[in-house]
Amino acid sequence: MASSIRVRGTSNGDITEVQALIQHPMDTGLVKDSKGELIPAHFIQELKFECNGKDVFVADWGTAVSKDPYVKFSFKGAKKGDELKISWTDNKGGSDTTTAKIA
Amino acid sequence: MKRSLALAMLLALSLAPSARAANEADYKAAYATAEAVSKEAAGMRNQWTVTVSALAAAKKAADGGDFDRAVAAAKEAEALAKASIFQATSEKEAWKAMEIR
Amino acid sequence: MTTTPKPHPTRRLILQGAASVALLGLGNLPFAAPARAAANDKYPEEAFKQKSEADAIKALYGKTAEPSDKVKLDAPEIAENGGVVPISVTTTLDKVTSISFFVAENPFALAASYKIPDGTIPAVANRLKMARTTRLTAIVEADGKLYSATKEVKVTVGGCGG
Amino acid sequence: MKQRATILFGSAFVALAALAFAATRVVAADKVDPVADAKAFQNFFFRKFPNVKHEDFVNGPYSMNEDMKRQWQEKEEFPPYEFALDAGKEMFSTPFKNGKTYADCFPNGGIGIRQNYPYFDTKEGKVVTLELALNRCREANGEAPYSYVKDEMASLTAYMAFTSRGKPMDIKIPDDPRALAAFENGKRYFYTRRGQMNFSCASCHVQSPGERIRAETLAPALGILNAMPIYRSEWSGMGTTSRRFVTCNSQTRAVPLEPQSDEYRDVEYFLSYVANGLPISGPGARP
Repeated sequence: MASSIRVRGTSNGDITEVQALIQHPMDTGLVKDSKGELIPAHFIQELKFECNGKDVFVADWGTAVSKDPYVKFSFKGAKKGDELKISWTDNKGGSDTTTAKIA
Repeated sequence: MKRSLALAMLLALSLAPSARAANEADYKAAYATAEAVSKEAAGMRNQWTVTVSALAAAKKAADGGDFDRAVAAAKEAEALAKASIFQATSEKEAWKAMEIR
Repeated sequence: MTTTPKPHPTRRLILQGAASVALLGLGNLPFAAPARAAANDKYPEEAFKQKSEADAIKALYGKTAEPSDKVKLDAPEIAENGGVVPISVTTTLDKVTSISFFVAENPFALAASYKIPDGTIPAVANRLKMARTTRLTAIVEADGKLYSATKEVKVTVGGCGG
Repeated sequence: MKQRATILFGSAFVALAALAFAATRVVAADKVDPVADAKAFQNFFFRKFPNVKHEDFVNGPYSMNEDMKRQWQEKEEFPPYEFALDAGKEMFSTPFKNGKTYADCFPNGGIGIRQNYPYFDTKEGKVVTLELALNRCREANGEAPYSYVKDEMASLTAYMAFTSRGKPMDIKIPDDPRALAAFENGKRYFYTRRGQMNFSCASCHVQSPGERIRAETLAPALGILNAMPIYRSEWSGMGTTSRRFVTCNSQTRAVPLEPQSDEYRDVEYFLSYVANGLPISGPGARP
């Protein structure tokens, strides 16, 4: 199954810009389905980006983050070819992880 | 101007309130005519969603034994179905007025 | 949000479509106790449970923020859609350790909180959900102090009401 | 009763609308002339919005409103239809149980051909849309057809649209009276008022593109299908042309027809033909 994480890391020598789009329903637990029952809360709580063995960005998310969440940030201290490791865990104990080379 | 006046009169006419409390027979009659007109509207492929929900409301009220409301909802469905038929027939020519030429 | 008077087949199709945006049944909150996988730093669970913005800020940081023009918050005037509102913040402050977003009118004010290790540029872009027209607040923690910026975002449904 | 209020609202609306549009028009002899219709249609929008670049019309509401355009461009950096696109690409190359794939059903293996759909099938004497052709391909290879309004169909059409991005819409009307009749039927559907709101497609997309219906900015009718299928934040999911037609009908309180019924196929034929020359920009992201 293709990973649920799409990530793009591009470096201009000094600063690496990272964009990520993650396939996840991000259900709030407050919304009813067509039969009128509440769809249980199901959302990513923590998303972590690591590079060269160091955390470069950690996101703590609540239920107000959009479905198929997107995030963009930049950091220093990495160069083309370094490996970026991305992992998330959600409130149901689900998780996924992937790696990507910085272009 | 002519066609919308006719439409408004049509709606007012069919909403005349009935005096005594309605019973199941009244409901069945009202529902039957409403359903027939709404089938005609569907046949012209111009049914309105509010007609469908008014018919459903009529049936629901009748199942609950509230025949006054059931007859009212059935009559309303009939009026809405008639309006959608009126719309379909008048639009057969009226659409040309808006065409970009 | 407009409440739909009578659900019926086509309306249910729309309800299902707009389900992720329309936050119905706000009262009962079956907030499933999140099963916390082992994680080294603590997920601010308490803060995410607070309803009001002030309580959430207190639960998350334990101090108050002062508005600062060094925090630049970018969000749309009128949200194209309440379910996907692109929001970003940048700051010229240094020694930034955390950035968080609060949506005042949401059922739970705290939307997202980011830890910024040193070496990471203090800026974030993300897409958040907003229940209705609301005040949006971004808070930056720099050198132990809190700085904030706020913006009003208008949110309403679309369409001519089926 | 609340419902009675809505009827009066409906009939008042009809009266008002009839008054507003009683513009007398000379009804030309009814010879169907698609070329002239397309020219008049395009010129209407080019004159109404002189500073919108012609190819920008395919961006729908974003060609009408700067603030919305900025939100769109931010989304396009990493578009929400990314997953549907990848899923479509994967489905396109996954063989059916009988070993064949979609590529065997379509000219040029289905790559870069979206701009020629819908086309008029002279054997069948009817318009064939891309979504219909995909389901017919599935059925011809012993597979169950997909729903026209759900994600699988949207993913397939998203991938096929993507392979045609930038190519000008190129719809042909063969010299066949039935083709002209289909075009005319599509045009009639486009201008016919329906539903209790008494709106036609033109009421919103010709009379008031750029204006708002609550939070939504209305797209111009010119090139309105060039970005299909679209990821709509409103649906937080993908939408095919069929889903868009069905939901638009319900918005005006008209009961929708079956997806891919003749009227929908013909109106897609009409709208695509009058957009000839404008680039394909699917899959698209919309509010």
